[in-house]
Amino acid sequence: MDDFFLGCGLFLVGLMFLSLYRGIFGPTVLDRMIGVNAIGAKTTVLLILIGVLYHRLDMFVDIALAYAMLNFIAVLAAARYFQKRKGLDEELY
Amino acid sequence: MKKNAPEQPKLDLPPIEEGKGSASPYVATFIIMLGVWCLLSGRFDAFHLGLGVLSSALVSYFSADLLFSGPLTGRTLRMAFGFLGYLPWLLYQIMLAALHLLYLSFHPRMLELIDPQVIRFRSRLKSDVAQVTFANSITLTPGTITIYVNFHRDFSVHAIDRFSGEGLPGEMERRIARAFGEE
Amino acid sequence: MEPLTSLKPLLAVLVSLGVVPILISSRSPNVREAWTFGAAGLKFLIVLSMLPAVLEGRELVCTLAQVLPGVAFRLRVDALGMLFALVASSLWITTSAYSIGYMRGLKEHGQTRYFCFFALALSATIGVAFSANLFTLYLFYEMLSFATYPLVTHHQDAKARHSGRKYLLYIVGGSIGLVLPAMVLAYHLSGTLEFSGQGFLPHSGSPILLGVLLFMFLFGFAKAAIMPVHAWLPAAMVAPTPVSALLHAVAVVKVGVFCILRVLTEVFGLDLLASLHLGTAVAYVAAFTIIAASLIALTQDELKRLLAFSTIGQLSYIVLGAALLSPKGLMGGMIHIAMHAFGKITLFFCAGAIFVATGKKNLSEMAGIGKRMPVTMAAFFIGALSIIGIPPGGGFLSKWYLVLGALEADQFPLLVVILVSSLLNAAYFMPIVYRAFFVGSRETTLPDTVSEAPIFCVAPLVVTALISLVLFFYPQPFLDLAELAVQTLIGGTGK
Amino acid sequence: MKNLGLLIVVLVGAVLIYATTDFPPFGDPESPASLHVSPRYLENSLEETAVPNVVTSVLVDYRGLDTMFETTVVFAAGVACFLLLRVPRRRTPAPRQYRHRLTGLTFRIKDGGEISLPLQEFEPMESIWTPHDFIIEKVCCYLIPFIQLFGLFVIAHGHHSPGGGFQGGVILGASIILLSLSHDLRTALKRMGEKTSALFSTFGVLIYAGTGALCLLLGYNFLDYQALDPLLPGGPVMARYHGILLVEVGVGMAVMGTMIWIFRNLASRGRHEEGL
Amino acid sequence: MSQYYPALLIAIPLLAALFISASGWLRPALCFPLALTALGGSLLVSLGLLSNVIRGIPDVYLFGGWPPPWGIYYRVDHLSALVLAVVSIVGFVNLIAARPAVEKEFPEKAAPFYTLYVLFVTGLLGMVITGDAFNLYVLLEIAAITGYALIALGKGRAPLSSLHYIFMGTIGACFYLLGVGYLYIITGSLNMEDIARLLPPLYESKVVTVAFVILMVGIWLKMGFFPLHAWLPNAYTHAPSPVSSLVAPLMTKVMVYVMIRMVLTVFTVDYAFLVLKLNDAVVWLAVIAIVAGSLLALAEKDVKRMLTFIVVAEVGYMVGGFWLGNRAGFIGAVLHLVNDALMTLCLFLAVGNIVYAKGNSQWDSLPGLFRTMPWTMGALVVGALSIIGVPPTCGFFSKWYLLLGAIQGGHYGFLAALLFSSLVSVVLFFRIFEISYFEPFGASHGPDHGEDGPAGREAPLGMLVPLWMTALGLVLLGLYTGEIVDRVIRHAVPGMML
Amino acid sequence: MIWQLDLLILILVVLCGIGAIMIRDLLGTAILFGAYSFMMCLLWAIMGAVDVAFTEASVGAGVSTVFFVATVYHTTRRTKD
Amino acid sequence: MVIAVIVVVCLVAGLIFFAGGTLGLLRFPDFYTRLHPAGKLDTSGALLVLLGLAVYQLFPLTLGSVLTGLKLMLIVVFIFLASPTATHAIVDAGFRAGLESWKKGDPRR
Amino acid sequence: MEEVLRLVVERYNYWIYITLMMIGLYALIAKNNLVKKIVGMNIFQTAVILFYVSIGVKKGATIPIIEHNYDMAHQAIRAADYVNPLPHVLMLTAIVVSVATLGVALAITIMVYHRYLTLEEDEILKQIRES
Repeated sequence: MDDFFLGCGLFLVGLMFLSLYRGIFGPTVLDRMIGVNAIGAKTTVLLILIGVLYHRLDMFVDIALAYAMLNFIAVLAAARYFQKRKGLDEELY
Repeated sequence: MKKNAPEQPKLDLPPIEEGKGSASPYVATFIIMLGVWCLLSGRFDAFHLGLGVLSSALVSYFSADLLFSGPLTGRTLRMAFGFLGYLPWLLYQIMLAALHLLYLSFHPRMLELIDPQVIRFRSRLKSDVAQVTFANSITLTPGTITIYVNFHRDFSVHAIDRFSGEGLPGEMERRIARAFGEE
Repeated sequence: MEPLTSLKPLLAVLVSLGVVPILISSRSPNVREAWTFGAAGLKFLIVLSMLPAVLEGRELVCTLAQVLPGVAFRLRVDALGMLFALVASSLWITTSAYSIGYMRGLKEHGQTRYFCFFALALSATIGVAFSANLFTLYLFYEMLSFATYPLVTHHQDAKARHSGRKYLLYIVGGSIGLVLPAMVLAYHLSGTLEFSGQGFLPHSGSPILLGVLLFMFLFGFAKAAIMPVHAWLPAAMVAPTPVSALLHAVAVVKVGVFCILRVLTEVFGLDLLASLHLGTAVAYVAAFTIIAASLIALTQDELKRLLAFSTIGQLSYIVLGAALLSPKGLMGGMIHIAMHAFGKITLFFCAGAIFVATGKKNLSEMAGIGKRMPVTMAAFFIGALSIIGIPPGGGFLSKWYLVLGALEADQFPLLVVILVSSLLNAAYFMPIVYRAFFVGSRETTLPDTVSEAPIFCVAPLVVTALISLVLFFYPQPFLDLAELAVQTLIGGTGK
Repeated sequence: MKNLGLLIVVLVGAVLIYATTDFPPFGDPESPASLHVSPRYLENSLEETAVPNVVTSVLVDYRGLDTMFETTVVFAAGVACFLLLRVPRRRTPAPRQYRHRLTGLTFRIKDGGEISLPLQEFEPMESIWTPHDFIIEKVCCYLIPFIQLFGLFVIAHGHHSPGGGFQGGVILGASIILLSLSHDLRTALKRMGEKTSALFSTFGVLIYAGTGALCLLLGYNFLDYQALDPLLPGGPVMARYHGILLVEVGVGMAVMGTMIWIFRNLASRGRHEEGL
Repeated sequence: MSQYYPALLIAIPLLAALFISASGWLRPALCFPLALTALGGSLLVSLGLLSNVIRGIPDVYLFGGWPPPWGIYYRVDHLSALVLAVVSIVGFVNLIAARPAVEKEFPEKAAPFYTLYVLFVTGLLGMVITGDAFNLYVLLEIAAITGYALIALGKGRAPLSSLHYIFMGTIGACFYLLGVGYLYIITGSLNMEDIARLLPPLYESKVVTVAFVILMVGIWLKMGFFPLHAWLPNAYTHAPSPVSSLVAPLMTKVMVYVMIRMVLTVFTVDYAFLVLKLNDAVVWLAVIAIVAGSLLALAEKDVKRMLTFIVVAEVGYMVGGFWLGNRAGFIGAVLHLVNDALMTLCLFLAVGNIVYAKGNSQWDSLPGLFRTMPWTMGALVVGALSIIGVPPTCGFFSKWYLLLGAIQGGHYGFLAALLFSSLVSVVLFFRIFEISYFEPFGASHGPDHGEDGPAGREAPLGMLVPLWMTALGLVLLGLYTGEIVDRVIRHAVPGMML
Repeated sequence: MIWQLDLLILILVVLCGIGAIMIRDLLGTAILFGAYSFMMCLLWAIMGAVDVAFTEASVGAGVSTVFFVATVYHTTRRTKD
Repeated sequence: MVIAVIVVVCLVAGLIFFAGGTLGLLRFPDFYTRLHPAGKLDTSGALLVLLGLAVYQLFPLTLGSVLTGLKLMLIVVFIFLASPTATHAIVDAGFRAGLESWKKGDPRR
Repeated sequence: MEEVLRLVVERYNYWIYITLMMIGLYALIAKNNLVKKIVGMNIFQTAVILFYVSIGVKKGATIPIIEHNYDMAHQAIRAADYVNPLPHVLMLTAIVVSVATLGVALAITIMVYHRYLTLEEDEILKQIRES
């Protein structure tokens, strides 16, 4: 079973690579935000998977929980940037 | 620090401190928090439970008014149950629409299928909670994203194709209205 | 004889140092000058009170702090130091009096500062005289350098700034760039800096190193104005005359020479110098300076510059005397410290008095001045006699010993140098005196209103001129001291 | 600069890589680092402090001094941001503002002042303008209490699971930051004033250092929680356990207060008006 | 009581800093007295430690009661006690002098200022006394962060300079941390003496060599050793004057101490001087540092900025002196550490007074200062003499030992550099004195010409008293050099160098 | 330690790092720096350093990215490199 | 065994959702359309994976494992609360920033 | 060759940490924008943390939270079963320090920006030179 989970984890990491493409090359900042947000979602799951692989899930679940809660804040802050400074498209993307 | 801040223009913020004066939000928050604490903690000796009580009390002292913006009534409880009843349908919808989106993103000629558009409509939901639930449900069901909601409850929704946007407001709004007792 | 432990040397140093805060705080000029006088007198008395013990052949020692292993901050009074201190402290009194007359006469600014730094400079001079080791010597030497800077640049104008720079460049550059490493080297070689009669440098050191060391000291103590490093001295003549007087007759230059004497006799030791033939080398450097300085002096028109070059030459006599490494030569050098001091200070006082009275600096403008200021010019004559070394002047004695020393050391070329330079001295002094007195009244460019300078100016120069004379007839204390010093150096084989 | 940077980077990298070859292999259980000091912590932590999370026991007890200073570093950073950015509040009425279209700079014009720049490059701005987005506000209202509870949970359970004062403190601070992001800085300031957060951060460190000093007063060494035995139930080992908790609470308070403090000063550039 | 000194040394200022911060919100008037009490207390404690050490009572303090390799412990020996005393004296004296400037420049921010001030001193004290390599890093960061903030408080270019300082300082601190990590990976210990015990069999390992190099580079970055000094002049120049007179004397000196501590205690002298044989190279680096520092100082037209370059040169003195690897050099380096802290304090305090009165320390504002601010300039002269190395002041003695060490070690390049820098210092300072002495109206003779002179007043007494305390301290320190060397430094000389 | 994941994530970390300093937009830099800290968090978790992972998670997600965005908000997004 | 099958099915389904989300993120033509898969397929995927893992770790069935399972569900709840809000915030930001929407027939951006 | 390969493979973590550190260092030295430099600084710090955490790893060990029965009756604990906790402790401190540094650095960046209205170092220096 562990090998399966490991495979899942590796698959997720592979998906993270793809998301990172958006993160780095996304034409606008907002695309980058989406990419990073997607990475964040996968990170949460991956943390749990690592916990399962370590057979100490009860210890990792807290981290994932914290992550799920806090990941939101960064995105919100970045979004606030645009909400408050409308018309920023005149700036360089 | 000096106390006299400059004159501020009045803001149309929703009043936050309505819950003050009534003890029920505090109690309810305390109970919910204690429940969550037990879930989180998993240790039920006196020491940790004591800490839990302390923490829950602290949280309810600090932010009960965030959780409940008014005094608790029977309606609040009914709304909670209504919401729970609404969830399975929502999950079903999410899965259904997710499959649709999945189909879209794996489709080789995806560009021909999608047709992004913005749908605007006015909701008949009254309470904030209901509107938030509605907005988030729209966002969660793939294919549609709530762009913004203004004071007049005008929803702007971005739909990825015609199919996703068809059902709005439709059944979802009705179910939410029923769940929150606004029918 | 074991040394006496006594606080007197320290006191002698501290008297003028201690008077500085009082000077700064007092507002009234009279109080200030009274304190200056008091301190000068007190200092002289303290120095004098140590004289009997020193004459008995004892040394007074005062250790203040052990600053480095083998090196203490220590004061010691021996015969040579006593000689120098006596000269310096006695001249402080007269110079103070003269300063008052001069400064008030010219209404100079910053008199408080002037007197403060004057006191500091004297303190440092006595410190140099009484220092028991190279470190203490260096300490006071540096203190003197920095204390005299504001005196040299007293006028605070562009010229003063220029000569101040030159002064510092030579003096401080020499002391930090040459003396300091030389000191460290010496310490490295011997592990101590304490003066001793036989010198403390080990004889086993490499001759080249020791030679380099010697010349580092020689040119490092740039105050002695040995020829390549003499240029600061004429430049420093921009200072007010009392300063020049003290600087060039007593404090600064004598300190330099005194330091070199100490280094030659008590750092290297006569034996070491003799064995390495370093003495001769030094002597020839000094001889060159003597001749060259006298020749330059012949061409000068400004009185003070002439005196400056004369000083350069005279100082090298002292170095020469020591470098002869013979007892008589040493004695001659030591006595010359005193003789030249009194003679030269008289000359400077005269120059200052003339400036106060007439505002003239150049020789060409002084024709006939002897008739207007007879006392001053008479004193000038006596001073000049002393410097040249003609009998009624005290300078004769020192030159006599120098000549004897040169003979003793079988250095005929040096003998010739001494004699020739005496002739040159006469050649540049005598015309001045001649033109002052024996010139027709129509050649005089001086206005008729000119008369003697204020009493505060004239009295000191008269006193110093008289002392110069007296020293010829009664040079006993200085002779005794020098003899004692030479005895301790040579070990009683002096006579 | 670029070439110089590359050169330095290559040089330093080469030196570091050169040393790598002598490292024990990655993950080697026999490496010196695993054999010398740390085994004692692992083997004795439970006995000596009753804390199964060895990281916590080492962090707060065995190497408690480091942690005290670490908290002080955070505190110092808070004070530093305050010192550098905080602007004392002005009494003048709210100024008009213009924003430069190209650079996004905001110009503030005092009352009665005139703008003499070409106006088409500027657009007027309200001095406080926050988009009212009640979806975000509402959701954050529901989230924040849970985040706070979770933060407290993390502080309290640092002994048994990962976490502890620092993490909990950051989470608590983040909850307030979330509040000021979702609503407005003023709303958050009403809930927790500047003075409160500053005092939180001060007293948090004070709890830590004070516990240490208390141990000193009780006759033991600084930060030797065993000294708290007479004050706390359960014997010397449990005294350590509880002492650790006490200190963790202090750390949590300090970190929470400081994070909020720093955020506010950064987000509003020391003006505490509108915020991010 | 005396066994608690090491803990008290840290606890008093730390707690006080917290109280200051709190009182800033509650009772602002209490801030300065609290800070004064705290630093006074730690001054007393550090003097107590010094006297303990002199009397031969070794002080080891176990924090949390855990024995050394596991817990953190503080160790006081002769070297650290001496540096502790210096740090706390400088901190204390400068605090007194800081008050008028603080009240003039940023009165409303006094509380955070004093908090950071006291924390800075705490960090430095801790760095000196700690016996744990990692603990040192944390304390280093305390000192660094407070330092960054304090420096950034200045006017003009200060924030940018501070930012550069942050970058460089962080690289330095990270290199230090990395070096400690390299030691840890190979020994498994963080305690300095424990590492020293474990290291000898590992001397051949490349890891140790690289750890040493990284550590040294990190520490040199922090102290501003010549090629890595670029951040230093700007940061110290643009900082507010009470800050530059705090940071400039202490930060570099303490980092020199850390270097000495690392070499002595962790790597041991044998390794540093016999196995690695880096000493010649480092001394030549120091020579370059001294010469370059002096020459760069010549180009400046601002007294404060000039002083910062002198600091760069002085760092070269200490590093070079230590790496000479002989007894005299070691004593010289340590002695110079002590002396230079006070010298720089004196000079920066004097410049602080000038800035207080004139607004800046450019050469334009100097003329006439000897008349308007005689006391300040007097102290400046004393400090300058000490930097130049004129005997009764302490600067001479450390220079003496350094010269002696250079001669004994046969490093004539270092000797020449020392003399060169002394001569350059003469030029540097006498240029200043000339400008401030030769007033623009010097030609006029008269009893007094005070009316038409440039306006200016002497700095307040609160700034003059500490300044003169320092200036007199320079002389006293010079006279007591023998005592210090004999009682303290001599015992710190490692056996190999004897 | 799970070395397969470890290695992959390490590569991701490096990519994130390079990306963060190469992007010509400071807001993007801030956001990518957030992603960088996610990766770091994962890395610590994989190596068994749960506490460090927890700290990195809370700090990276909750605080440091927000600080960056706040700074960029008050300064500018423009950058030349 | 049944459990294993459930777990595997859940995980695989979740991973497919994730894959679809990422693929969509890469393939969709503009910012608004990209949000759809990224914001929500990931949410569903997370739901499924976490559900599977929660089921997996329920055995052996103890109080601790039940609580851990519930915690996992709590994570899901948070994701379901936060993720749409975040999506909403981003799309709002995009609208306010004035980002042009992709129209049918435009080239991909 | 095989030897070299083994050297690399056995220590890949350390190689990556060096890579990361060099990225940070390069950004710190060569980048022109202050915020970029700060990011580089943080990457640099994280690299050190990565190095430390890598030290602590043991093959086949679990996280350093001791599994024990709740009644405290535990059997002897084998240190080899658990990851080395000490580097984690140190790195917790280091992370906190880096956050604190980050805060101060950003605060100063804001100050710099509002003084010069740009974040590009060369532009700032140009302004300083011109004034």
